[in-house]
Amino acid sequence: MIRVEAVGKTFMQRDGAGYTALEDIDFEIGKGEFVSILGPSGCGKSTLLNVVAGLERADSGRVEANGKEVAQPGPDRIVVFQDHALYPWLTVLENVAFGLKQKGIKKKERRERAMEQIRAVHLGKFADRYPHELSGGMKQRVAIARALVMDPEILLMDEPFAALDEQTRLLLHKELEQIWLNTRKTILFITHNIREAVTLSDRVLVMSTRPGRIKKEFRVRATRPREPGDSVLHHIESQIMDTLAAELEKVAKEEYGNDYTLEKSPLSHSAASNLGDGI
Amino acid sequence: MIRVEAVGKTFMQRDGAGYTALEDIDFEIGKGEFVSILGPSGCGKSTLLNVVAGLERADSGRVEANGKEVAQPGPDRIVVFQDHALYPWLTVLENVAFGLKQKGIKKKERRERAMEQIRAVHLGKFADRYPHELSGGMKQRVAIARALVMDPEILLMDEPFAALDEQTRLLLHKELEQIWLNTRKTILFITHNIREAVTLSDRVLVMSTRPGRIKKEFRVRATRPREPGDSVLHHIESQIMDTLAAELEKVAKEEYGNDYTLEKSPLSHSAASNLGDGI
Amino acid sequence: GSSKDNAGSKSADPVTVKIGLLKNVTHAPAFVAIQKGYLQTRLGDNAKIEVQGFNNGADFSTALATGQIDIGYVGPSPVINQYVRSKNIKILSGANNGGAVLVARKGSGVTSVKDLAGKLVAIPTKGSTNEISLRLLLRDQGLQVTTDKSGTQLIAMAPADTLTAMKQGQVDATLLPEPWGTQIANEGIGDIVVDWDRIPPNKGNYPLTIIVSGDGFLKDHRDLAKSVLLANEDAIKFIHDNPDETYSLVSDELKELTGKGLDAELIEAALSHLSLTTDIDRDALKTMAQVAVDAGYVKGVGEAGLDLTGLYDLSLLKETLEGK
Amino acid sequence: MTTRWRKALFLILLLVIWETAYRTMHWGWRFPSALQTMQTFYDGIANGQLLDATMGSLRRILIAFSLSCVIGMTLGVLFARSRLLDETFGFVVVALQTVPSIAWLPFAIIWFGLNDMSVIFITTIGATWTMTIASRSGIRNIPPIYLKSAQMFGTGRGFRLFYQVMVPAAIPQLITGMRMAWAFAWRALVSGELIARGIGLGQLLEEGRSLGDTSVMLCIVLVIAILGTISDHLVFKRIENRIWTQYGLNAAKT
Amino acid sequence: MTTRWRKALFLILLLVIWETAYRTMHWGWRFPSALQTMQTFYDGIANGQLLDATMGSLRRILIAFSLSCVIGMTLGVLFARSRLLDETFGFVVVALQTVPSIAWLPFAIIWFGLNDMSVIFITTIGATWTMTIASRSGIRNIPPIYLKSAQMFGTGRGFRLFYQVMVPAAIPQLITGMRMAWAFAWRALVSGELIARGIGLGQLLEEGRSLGDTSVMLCIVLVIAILGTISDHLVFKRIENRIWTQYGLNAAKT
Ligand SMILES: Nc1ncnc2c1ncn2[C@@H]1O[C@H](COP(=O)(O)OP(=O)(O)OP(=O)(O)O)[C@@H](O)[C@H]1O
Ligand SMILES: Nc1ncnc2c1ncn2[C@@H]1O[C@H](COP(=O)(O)OP(=O)(O)OP(=O)(O)O)[C@@H](O)[C@H]1O
Ligand SMILES: [Mg+2]
Ligand SMILES: [Mg+2]
Repeated sequence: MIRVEAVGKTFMQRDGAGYTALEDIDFEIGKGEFVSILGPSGCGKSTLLNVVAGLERADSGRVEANGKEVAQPGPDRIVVFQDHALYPWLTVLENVAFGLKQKGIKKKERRERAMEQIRAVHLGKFADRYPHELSGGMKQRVAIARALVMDPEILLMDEPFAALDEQTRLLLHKELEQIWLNTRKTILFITHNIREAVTLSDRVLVMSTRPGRIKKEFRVRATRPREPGDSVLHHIESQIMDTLAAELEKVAKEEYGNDYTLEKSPLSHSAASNLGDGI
Repeated sequence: MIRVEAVGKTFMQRDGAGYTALEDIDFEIGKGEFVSILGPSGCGKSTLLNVVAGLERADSGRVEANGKEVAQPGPDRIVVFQDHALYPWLTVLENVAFGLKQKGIKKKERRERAMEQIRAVHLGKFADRYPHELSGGMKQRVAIARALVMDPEILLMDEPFAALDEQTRLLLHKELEQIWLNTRKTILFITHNIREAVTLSDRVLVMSTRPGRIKKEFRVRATRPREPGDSVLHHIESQIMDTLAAELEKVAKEEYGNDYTLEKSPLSHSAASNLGDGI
Repeated sequence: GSSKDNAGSKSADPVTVKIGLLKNVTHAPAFVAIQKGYLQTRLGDNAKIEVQGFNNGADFSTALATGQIDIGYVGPSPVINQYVRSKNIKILSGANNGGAVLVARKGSGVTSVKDLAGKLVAIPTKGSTNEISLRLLLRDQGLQVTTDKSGTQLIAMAPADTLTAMKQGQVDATLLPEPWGTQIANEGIGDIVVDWDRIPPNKGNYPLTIIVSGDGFLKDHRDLAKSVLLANEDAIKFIHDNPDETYSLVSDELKELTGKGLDAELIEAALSHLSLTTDIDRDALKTMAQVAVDAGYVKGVGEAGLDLTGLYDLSLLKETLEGK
Repeated sequence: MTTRWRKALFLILLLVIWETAYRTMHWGWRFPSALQTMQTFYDGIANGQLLDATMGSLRRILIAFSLSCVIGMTLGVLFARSRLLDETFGFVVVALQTVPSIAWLPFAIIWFGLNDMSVIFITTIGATWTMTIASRSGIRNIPPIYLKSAQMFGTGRGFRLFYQVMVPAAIPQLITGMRMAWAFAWRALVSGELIARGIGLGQLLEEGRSLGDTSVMLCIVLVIAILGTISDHLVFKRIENRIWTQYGLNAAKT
Repeated sequence: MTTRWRKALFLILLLVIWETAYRTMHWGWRFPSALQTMQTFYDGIANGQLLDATMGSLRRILIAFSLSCVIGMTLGVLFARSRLLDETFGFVVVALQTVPSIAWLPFAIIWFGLNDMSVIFITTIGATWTMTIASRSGIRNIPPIYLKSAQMFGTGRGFRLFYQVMVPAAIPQLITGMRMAWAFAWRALVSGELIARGIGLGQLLEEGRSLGDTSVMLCIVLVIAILGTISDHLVFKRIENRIWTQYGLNAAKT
C-alpha cells in the first residue's frame, strides 16, 4: 500500500533558479494493485518514483508505504530501473543473491532462493553468465528476479522495458502480468508507452508537465490476462492519447520553438479524430 | 522503383562456419510506394536494406533500383540509419549540406537548399547547433532532412525511430507520412514495431528468420492520413502479430534454451486468442 | 655511517668504514692504499672496508654530508661548497697537488688562454676544482664567463663524454684531470695548451685531491680516521718508490670501479703530471673559495668573506707526521 | 569563488607552515626554506637565467612534439589502412612504445653528440610511438557507419573521404593521444636535459645539484610543475574537453 | 597463424638487413652489428650480469609500484569522498602529476643518497599521482544508480557499500590508471637508474655508454623493450581487456 500526500519537489538548476519537478501530488495505491504512471518526458515520473522509493526526499508532503513513512530506501520497496542497473562484476546468480547477502542469509540458502527466481524468469541456464553476455531482455529479466527474490511488498518499476525491442517487450509484458497474477505484489509502473500502461495496469495515472502534477486517472476494467485485441483497451488507449495530446504539444513546442504551430500540429488532429473514434 | 530478385547472402562467422542471412529474397516496390519490412531481430532486415543501398554486395541474385543494377552506394538511394549517423563535428546545417557539397554545389545554394529542408522538419532555429545538443527526435529529423535534401528517388530507412520514446515517435510518424504524401518518394522502411509498420505503409513484408526469407505480404488499405483508431489497422496488426508469433517463439527459444517451452509460452497463447479476435 | 655503539670498543664489534673516491687517476694514492692492502692493515681486521666510486665531487660531497660515506678522497672545491651549507665535514689531509691540464681541440683555433673568448669549454662538473682553475685562468687574461658567445661558455660534462664531444667538434677546449688530457693529446684530438704546472692557483701546486671526513665519523672513530691518513702516507711512499708497479695497481682498481682498465703509459703520464703530497695549501684553497663565491656558487657570504676555519682538522695529519 | 579563496588560503598557509617547519625543524641544507626559494626564483628571473632555460626547454619540446605528431600520425594512418603493415610491423611499434625514450639517449649522444639534437631526438622518440598508436586506433575506431554514409553521399573512397570524414572522426582520439604523448615527451625532455647539455630546465636542475643548492633545485621543480600544469591541464585538457563535448562523447562521463 | 609466420619472417629479414647494412655501410662504433649484439646478449646471460640487472630493476619497480598503488588509491579515495579536500588540495596533485618524477631525483639523492632508495622514491612518485587521479575519478564516475540500488538492497552507506560496490565498480578505471601509472613508473625507473647507482638495467646502460660499447647499449634497450612489452601488453593490457570485457565496457569500442 502506497499513500502519497501533497508531495512537492523543487530542483536547484545550474543557473541557480529553482525548477518545480513535482507539485502537490496526491494518490493512493491499494495493496496488490498494479498502477501505471504516464506522462511526457521530463514531467517528473522518475522523480516521483524515487521519492516513493526513498532514494530522493520530497520537499513537502509525505509518503507512506505499508503504513510507515518513507525516509530512506529499504528492501520492502525495490526499484527495477530502466537500464537494469545490474552489477557488471557479478554473475547473474550473484546479482540476484546480492540483496539476500546484505540480509545476512547463508550462502547455500541464498543460492537456492536466487536460483528459484532465476528459473522463474527462464534463465536457469544463464545463472553463471555476466550481465554483458546477456541480451537486453534477459538483463531486464534478471533485474526483475533480483527484485522478486527480496520478496518486497512493493515493486517500483521505472520504464523497465523502454530500452527493449518490440518483440522482447511483448514477451516481458506477458511474463510480468503472470508474475503479478501469481504474487499479487503492489506495483507502481512508469512508462511513456500508452499501450504498455493500458495492457498491464488496473489504473493509469496521467501526469502533466511543468510543473509535474497528476492530471487524470483512468481505471482499466478489462479481463486478465489481457489480450492485445481487447476493444476496452483500445478505447482507453484513445482516451489517454487525447488527454496526453495537449501535454505532448507543450513539449513539442518547447523543443522546436515557434517553428511548430498549433495549426500544423498533426498530433492534435489525430487525437481529435481518435476521440471521435473512441466514442 | 526497386526490384530485388533471388537475392542471397551468407556471412562468414568467426568460427569459420557460414551463416545464411538472406536466402532467395524476391520482391518489388513500385515508384512512390511506402513498403515496410517487419521481422524478428537478426532475421536479416538490415542486411537486405544494405544490399539495396549498395553498401553490401549480395552473394547471389540481383538488385535493381530505378531500372539500373545496384553496384555501389549512390545519392539516388539514401539511407536513414537507426542511430542517425550524423557527423558530430558538423553543425546541423553542415550535416544537411554535406551531400550537396560532395555534388560540388556552391556554398550559397547549398546553404539555401539545406535550410529549406531544415525548416521543413521544424528545426530552423537549430541550424547552427551540433548534433549532441539536440534531442533524439531532433537528430532523427536532421537525418531525414539530410536525406531529403539530396532529393533521392528512393529513401531507405533502417529502424529510424527505434531509439525514440513513444511520444516523439508518434510525432515523427505523422511528419514522415506528411513528407511522403507531399514528395511521393519510394520508401523502404524497416522496423520491428508492428503498429509502426501498419500505420505508415502501403504494404508490409514479414520476414522469417534463419534463413532470412520473405514469409508473407500484407497490403494495408486504409485511408491517408492514417488514424490510430482505424479498425482496418487494428485488424491487420492482429494478423501480422499472428504471422510473427511462430518466428518470435523461435527467437525466444534460442535465447532461453529449453527453459522456455511451447506450453508455457505466453505469446502463442496471446497470438491464438488474438487470431480469434482478428477473425 | 658506522654506528656510535662501536666507538671505543674497537676489538669487540666489527666496524664498517665506507670510503668514497672518484674514478680518476689523480686518486692514485687511494687506489694503491686499497690494492696494496694498506688500508686494511692500518684499520685492522676489525674494520670492514666498503669502497664507493663517484663520478664527480658534488655527488661525493653530498654523500659525505649525509653520512652515506665516512671518509674519502675528493677535490677541494665541492667540499668547500658543501661545507658552507652543512658545516659537517672536515679536511684532514692532502693527497696530491695539481694534475689537471687545459686541452684545446685540433682545429678550434685555440693556442692560448686568450683564444678562449667566444669558445665552449668543458669542465667535469659545475663548481668542480677544475672549473675554479679555469675561471682563474680566464680571469688572469681578463676573459668573462658568459652564457652566450660574448665571453667563454662553460659546459659540465663527464670526461668520457668530453672525449666524444671533442671528436665530434662540439667542444673547443676542456680543463680536466689527468689522464684524460694526455689521452686526448695522444689520440690526436687536441693539444695541451696549459700544462699541469702552469694551472692556477699556485702554478699547479694546489690541492687537487684531499682526504675529507664527516664530522660524525671523526668524532666516533678518530683512530680509524688516523689509520686512513697513515695508509695514505704508506701509499704515497709506495708510489714514489715503485712507480712501475703502481701503474698496474691503478689500472686494476679502475677496472674494479668502472669495468675498464687503463694503459700503463697513460697512467705514467698522469702520475708525472702531479705531485703527491699530504700538504694542504690553505691559501690556495682560500683563493679557490673566493672564486666560487664570485661565481655565485656559494651564497650568503657576508662582507667578512668566507670563514673556512671550521673546515680544517689538520691535527691528525700532524700526529701522523710527528709520530713517524 | 569560495573555492578560489580556499585555494589561495591553502597556498598561503602552506608557505607559512613550510617556512616555520624550516626554522623549527632545522632542515638546513636538505630542503630550502620558502623565503630562500622565492629569493632564488626572483634572482633567476632577474638575471634572465630562468627565463632562458624555460625558453630553451619549450623550444626543444615544441620542435620535438611537432615532429612526433607529424611522424606519428603518418605512421598511424599507414598502419590503420594497411592490414599487412599492421600485422607485420605493428608489434614493433608497440614494443618501441614501452621503451622509455631515455634509454635511447646513449645512442643519441653517439649519433648527434651531447647537444640539443640528442635531447630533441629522444623527446621526439618519446612521443612518436604513442601518437602512432593513438592515430592508428583513432582511424580504426571510426564507426563504419560514418564511412558508409559518406560514400552514400558521394565522397568516394579517396582523399575527400580521408579529410572530410576520417580525419575529423578521429580527432577526439587524436587529441587524447596527443595529451598522452605530450606527457611522455615532457618526461623525456626533462630526463634528457638532466643528462645532456644545452640551456634548459633540466640542465639548470643538474647545475643546482652539482652545487648542492636545493633552492635552485626546488625552484626548477616548481617551474616544471607550473609549465606542466599549464600545458597539460590548461591547454591539452581544455582542448580535449571541448572536442569531446562538441562530439557529444562526454555524455556518458557525467 | 600466417600472421605469426609473417612476423617471424619479418624478424629474420630485419636481422639479415641489419647485419648486411652494418658490413656494407661501415657503421663501425656508432651502431653495433646484429651478431655483436647477440654475442653481448649471450655473454650477459652467461655471466649473469644481465639477469642480475634485470632482477634488480624489476625488484625496484615492483616495490615502487606497489607502494604507489597503495598510496595513490588511499589518496584517491579520500579525494573522491571529501569535496573539501578535493577542492583545496586537488590542484596540487594535478600539478605534481605533470612533473616528471626524475626532477625529484636531485632531492632524492640528498635525502636518501645515490642508491636504491632514491630510485625507488622517484619511481614511486612517478606512479603515485596518476594512481591518485585514476582512483579518484574511478570512484567519482561510479554510476549513482549503482550506489542507490546498493542502498536499496541494504548495504548501508558504510564499509559494505565501499568494498562490495564502490571498489568493484571502480576497478575498470583503476586498471586503466594502473597501466598508465606503470608506464610512468617504468620511465622514471630507467632514467633514475641511468643517473643513480645500483645494479640495474639503467646502470648497465650507463656503463655501456661510458665504455662506448654500443652492443651493450642496444642489448639493454632490447631487454627493456621486451620487459616493457611483456609488462604492458601481455600483463596490464590483457588484464585491462579482460576486465573491460567482463564489465561489458568494450562493446562501444568494437
Ligand atoms: N538532480 C536534478 N537536478 C536538477 N533537475 C533535475 C534533477 N533530476 C531531475 N531534474 C529535472 O526534473 C524534471 C523531471 O525529471 P524526471 O527524471 O523525473 O522526468 P521523467 O518524467 O522521468 O522523464 P523521462 O520520461 O525522460 O524519464 C526534468 O525536467 C529534469 O530536468
Ligand atoms: N558482418 C557480419 N558478419 C557476420 N554475420 C553478420 C554480419 N552482419 C550481420 N550478420 C548476421 O546476419 C544476421 C542478420 O543481421 P541483420 O543486421 O541484417 O539483422 P536485422 O534483421 O537487421 O536485426 P535487427 O532487428 O536486430 O537490426 C544476424 O544474425 C547477424 O548476426
Ligand atoms: Mg524517467
Ligand atoms: Mg538491423
